[in-house]
Amino acid sequence: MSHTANHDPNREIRIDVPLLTRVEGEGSLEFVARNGRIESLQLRIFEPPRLFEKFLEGKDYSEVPNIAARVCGVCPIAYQMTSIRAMEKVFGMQESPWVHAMRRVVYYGEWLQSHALHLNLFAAPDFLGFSDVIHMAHRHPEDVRRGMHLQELGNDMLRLLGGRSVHPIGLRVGGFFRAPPKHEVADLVDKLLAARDLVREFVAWAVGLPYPKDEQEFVSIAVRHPHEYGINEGRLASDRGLDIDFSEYPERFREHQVSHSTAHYSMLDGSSYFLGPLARMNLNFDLLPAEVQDLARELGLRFPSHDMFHNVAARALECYLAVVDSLNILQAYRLPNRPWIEPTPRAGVGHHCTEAPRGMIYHRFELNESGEVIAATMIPPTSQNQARLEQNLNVAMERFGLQHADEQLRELCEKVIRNYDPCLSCSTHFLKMTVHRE
Amino acid sequence: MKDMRYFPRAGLAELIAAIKESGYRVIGPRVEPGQGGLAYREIAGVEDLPRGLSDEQSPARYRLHPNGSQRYFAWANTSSAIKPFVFTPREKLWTVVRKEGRLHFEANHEVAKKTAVFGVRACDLAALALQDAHFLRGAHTDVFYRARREKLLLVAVNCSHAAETCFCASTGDGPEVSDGYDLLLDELDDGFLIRHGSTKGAMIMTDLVTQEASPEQISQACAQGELCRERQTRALPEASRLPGLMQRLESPLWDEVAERCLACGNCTAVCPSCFCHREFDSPLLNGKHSEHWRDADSCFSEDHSYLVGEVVRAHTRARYRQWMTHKLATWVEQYGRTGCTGCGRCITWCPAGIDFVDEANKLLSAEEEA
Amino acid sequence: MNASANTPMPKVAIHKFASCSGCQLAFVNMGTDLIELTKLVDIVHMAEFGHVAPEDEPVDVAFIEGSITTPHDVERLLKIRANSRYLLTMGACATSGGIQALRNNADTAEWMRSVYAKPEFIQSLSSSAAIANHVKVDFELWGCPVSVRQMLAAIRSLLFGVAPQISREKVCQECKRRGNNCILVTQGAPCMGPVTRTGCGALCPSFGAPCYTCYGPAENVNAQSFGMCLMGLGLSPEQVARKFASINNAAPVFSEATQLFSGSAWMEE
Amino acid sequence: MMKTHNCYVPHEAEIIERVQETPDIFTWHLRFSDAEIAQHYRFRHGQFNMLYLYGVGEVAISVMSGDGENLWHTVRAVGRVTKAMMDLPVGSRIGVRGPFGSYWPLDIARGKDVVFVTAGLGCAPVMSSIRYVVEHRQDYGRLVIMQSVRHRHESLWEPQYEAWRALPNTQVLLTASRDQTRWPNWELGRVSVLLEKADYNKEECVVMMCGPDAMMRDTAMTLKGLGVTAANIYVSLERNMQCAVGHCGHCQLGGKFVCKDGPVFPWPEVEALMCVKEY
Ligand SMILES: Cc1cc2nc3c(=O)[nH]c(=O)nc-3n(C[C@H](O)[C@H](O)[C@H](O)COP(=O)(O)OP(=O)(O)OC[C@H]3O[C@@H](n4cnc5c(N)ncnc54)[C@H](O)[C@@H]3O)c2cc1C
Ligand code: SF4
Ligand code: SF4
Ligand code: SF4
Repeated sequence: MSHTANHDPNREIRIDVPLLTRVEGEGSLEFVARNGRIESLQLRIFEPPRLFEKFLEGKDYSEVPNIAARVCGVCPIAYQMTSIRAMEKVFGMQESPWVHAMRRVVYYGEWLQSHALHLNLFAAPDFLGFSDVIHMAHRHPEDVRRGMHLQELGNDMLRLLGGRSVHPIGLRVGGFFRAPPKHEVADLVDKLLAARDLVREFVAWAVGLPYPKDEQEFVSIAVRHPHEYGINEGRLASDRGLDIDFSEYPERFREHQVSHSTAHYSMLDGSSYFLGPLARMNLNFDLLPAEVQDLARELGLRFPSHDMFHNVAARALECYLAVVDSLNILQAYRLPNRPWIEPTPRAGVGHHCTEAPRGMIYHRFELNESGEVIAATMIPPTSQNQARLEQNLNVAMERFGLQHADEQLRELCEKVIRNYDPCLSCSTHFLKMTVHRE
Repeated sequence: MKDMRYFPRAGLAELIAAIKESGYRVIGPRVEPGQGGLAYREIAGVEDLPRGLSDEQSPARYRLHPNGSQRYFAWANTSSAIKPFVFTPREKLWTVVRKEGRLHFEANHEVAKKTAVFGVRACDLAALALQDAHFLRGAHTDVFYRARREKLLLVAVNCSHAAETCFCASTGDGPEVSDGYDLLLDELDDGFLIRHGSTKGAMIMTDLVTQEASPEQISQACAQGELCRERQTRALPEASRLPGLMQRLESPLWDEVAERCLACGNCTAVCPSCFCHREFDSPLLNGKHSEHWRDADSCFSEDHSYLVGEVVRAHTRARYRQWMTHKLATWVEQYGRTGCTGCGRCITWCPAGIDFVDEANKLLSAEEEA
Repeated sequence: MNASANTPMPKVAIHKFASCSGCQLAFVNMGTDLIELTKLVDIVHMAEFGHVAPEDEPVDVAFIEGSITTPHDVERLLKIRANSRYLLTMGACATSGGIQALRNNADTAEWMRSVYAKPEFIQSLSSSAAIANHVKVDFELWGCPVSVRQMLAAIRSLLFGVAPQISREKVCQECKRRGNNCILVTQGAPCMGPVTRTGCGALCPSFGAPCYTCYGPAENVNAQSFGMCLMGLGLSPEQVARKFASINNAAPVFSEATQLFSGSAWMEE
Repeated sequence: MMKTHNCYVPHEAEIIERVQETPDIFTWHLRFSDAEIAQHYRFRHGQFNMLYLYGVGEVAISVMSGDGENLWHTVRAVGRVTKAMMDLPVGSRIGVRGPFGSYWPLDIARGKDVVFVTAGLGCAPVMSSIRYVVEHRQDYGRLVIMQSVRHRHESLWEPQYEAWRALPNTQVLLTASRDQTRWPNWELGRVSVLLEKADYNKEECVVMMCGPDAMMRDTAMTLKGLGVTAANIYVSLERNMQCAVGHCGHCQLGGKFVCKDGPVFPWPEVEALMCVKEY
């Protein structure tokens, strides 16, 4: 970023971004600075609440996955799988190894689709100086095509097990409706093999993007599993020693609402925390397949890292993980006797966390003895990240300096926000930025 | 009967292998994972056939149960007949390319695959003959149908088990296969009787190790067929009474059945003789060429009788009436016999469990009382 | 809406109201067709894409995702309608009010209190309404999410200057074309195919999963008889009512069916 | 059809002339691009072609007149395909398959009185036969032409009718069912008003009729009452048509396929079913 810093930093600054673009969902940003100090900086998520938690009440457990998916078209697997696992826990069900493995594959599909889309369509134009991907495609057609190809590969993985990429229909409490026939798996394996080099190029490209440095203090939180990169099973861990069962989430994490937004803010023991690809890398790098760790080293990436923009590299590296690990799983594919276990409903409470593309998501389900929902809580990653994101913006803006032109301040804000890949549909919300210079 | 030969059960694998060696893909009855029931699907060999399974069918219900035997064909019928292998439910008819304002039409030249269908029933062969009459024998020939029809090898198996929904005896189309096959089998406790009905079939039989069938074996086969006939509890009214339906076009019974009918068209889709289809264009996004396709259609859908601004058969009553009177009465005018061969599929696969035979009987007896 | 070399490309806008963004994502997920599409039309508004034209910029085609839930939504929508030649709804939320219309019959204030600790921050209408409840809709694309194939076909038709062709037949028809065995018959699965509109390619039953009406009601639906069929499979009237009260719960045919089977109303008929 | 050919695939034809008859009715003058096809094309009065609009679909349209090199069709723009067809400029190419179906009994009618009854655009399918009878006036008896429209301004061929009115032994009767003003030479009301005025030999005539189902049904009944033999009444029917060769099943009326057994039927063949609602 080359900037001419010739404005009076003590001027009144008001910046409004009434409709943030290239993020999922809709929201705004409002920024006010006076006498060289930031007075307020607020991300607003305006989308009205859709009240999912409420209208899940009274629904049968078998209806939950299809309804929960509709919270967010961008990460439906996260909603489906987290609710399914929470309810399976109520019913005292264990995942079969086949189901566990296939759930990872379908989740990898969602990661790959979402990460490739984010990097290609949302983030890269920021760093390369384009207003959008179409303009970028004129100058960098191969890069854009590669990103789209990987996005499509993610969709193929989603389709194999879920039937379609948005609101998949293949998942059910107990497992999957259908075990993919061998020939379909073989076709996907071929595609994954063919994409191996492409995704390595993609990681190198993403790592090489000219993004700013943004060192921050923060706590990383992610699902950690003893034997595999945490996605859909394990415990909640932080880099400050947190190590709890998912069921302890409500005791440690608290949500509160603030007046400028319909979103809920989440705090761990009273302070903000960070979720997402970088948090996962910070906690689970050692559990990545050797191949993925090697690539990171080759590219000079080191985790843990507190440079916020390493989120970009982490996201890209997870794309490679998705391809490599799905291959490991699918090359050993066997048809199961049955792709699901029949649930036997009983009353109780179940908690579960999984890693959505944007970070950890928590669900709590309370069911009655016939398996109907009494109460549901779903806490998406974006709202958990919101407090951290606002702090991040504050620090980044101050460091950058208010002597910069409004336009440059706004650009930086947007970059910082996009770096979280916020999903405002998820938090049931979108952003509009208003920056006030007074 | 003089050409009847016998081979032990193990010979079935050889028969399938011989057919495959002659270049056919083999379609046979298979248990459809996830969907239940038997369906005609490509099979690799005998291991894919439903050994020791029998079907239980009744209105809106189809279940498979183990029967404790080693037989492969101890069931009445599969969800579809031969129809999808000749009259494909969705296919491209032609493509048109637009270049400098000119239109270049090109018929679809997809080469039909040699296809052997294994386990074909008498009712399905009779229905195939009906479709042949429709698609091949008029002033215009459906070349797409013909290409596939010519590549078909039909391995029929005489029924030994009737489902509760079967009524081919009353339509005169079964349970014994009389013609239209290339090879015909009877499954016995320990093996099969086989005979050929065409030179294609005879050629394949030459590769097979067989023995002369014994009179006991032949009579066992006949007895199975007889049993099958006796077990059929349903019967359509006699053919001579069926035109009477056309005198009942205003019967209140049509309203009564329309209250239950979902107009989902499952009956027409599974019926082995139904032939309706519609055409549509599917242009490329960039508009540079367009494909012209056809889809199997149903007289239960609104497009079927659509005319600018109106639907001739707007109500289910009229749609059900069209289905039944066409099948049982007006078909005779078109092809010299009814369009129903007694397979019972429309009864089994109707989600509302509407019983075609029962409705026809009700309508006709109401007529006689009237 | 014909485009040729010397006329400017038709302008297309994609606007979002209350929704999960899934239809837009399905759109962004169409792969290289998206690049092809940008050669045929000018996408002037699609926030996710980075394009934000003002709502009063005239466009040829506006696709609307999402349902109308606030007074501000209504204002925006009127502006969009006034400046669009064709307005198409995209998906269940826009076409029938979506899953969130489930709150229409509930006590919203009470719901707000329970989900959001401080409801005074939230400005919301008490219902989630289909676009057609507020403005004229030229063509409806159902589905949750919308079928991109249908959407592209609609755009292609408009480019040819003809009305998009939108079939209202039942999912069963497509299910049979795919050669599926009916899972309602083989497994007693409460598949909603016989009342649901085609468009998805009979996706669920092809996976052995019962259809749950995400493409909305088909033409000529016999909800009463079908509800009785479901009861024959062992569902209680309340469960039948819930089957209709799904993704397209506010579509009139489905909301009437929900009423019919709620409580004991179904027996009186 | 013309030569041995896949009956589903259209042939290219060019629009060499177009006439806008009314705001929503236009006439095309077409020519097959392939000279051989043009040469072999023969149609009989009452038959129809399937006209294909690129990327959109096919519609059944009666052949008005001409031959393979000069084919005339008159189309009313009512829906998806036909409205877009109206926008096609001269020089555009379309697809044509045909001719299909049965034809008017112009041979049987020879030496007899000929009566044409049409309503709405229903005149298109009979127009070519009226012209034929006019051209071979000496071969036929009295000529009676009855046409009913909703409003006089919708009447397409009024000048043409006026010319025919002047022919010997010819009666032209026109009516507007929804107009308020009574124009000279025009009646007010439906076809039934005209039937009372028509003058022809009820025993020795052939009636050719085209229009909405209800009009044809009522007219046929009235004619029978007037003493016209049912077998001498012919109607041209309209049903949804996809393939036009008797395969797709959409146009069935009982055992009849309207595309190949019709569209022209002797009334007794269809009477029973035409009288059943929604059949
Ligand atoms: C034998 C015959 C002769 C005809 N002759 C003429 C004529 O000379 N001039 C004229 O203007 N019209 C004629 N028609 C009517 C003409 O076919 C319809 O007006 C036309 O199909 C409407 O198509 P659309 O796509 O514009 O309308 P839409 O309402 O959009 O119809 C959609 C589709 O439904 C089918 N369809 C709708 N209405 C009819 C119909 N009445 N008949 C057959 N298929 C239909 C077609 O496939 C059509 O493309 C004739 C119809 C028949 C059957
Ligand atoms: S009408 Fe029914 S019983 Fe008869 S052949 Fe068709 S599906 Fe089978
Ligand atoms: S499985 Fe569902 S969609 Fe398919 S035929 Fe049966 S009821 Fe219809
Ligand atoms: S089968 Fe039903 S629920 Fe499933 S995708 Fe299709 S319409 Fe939606």
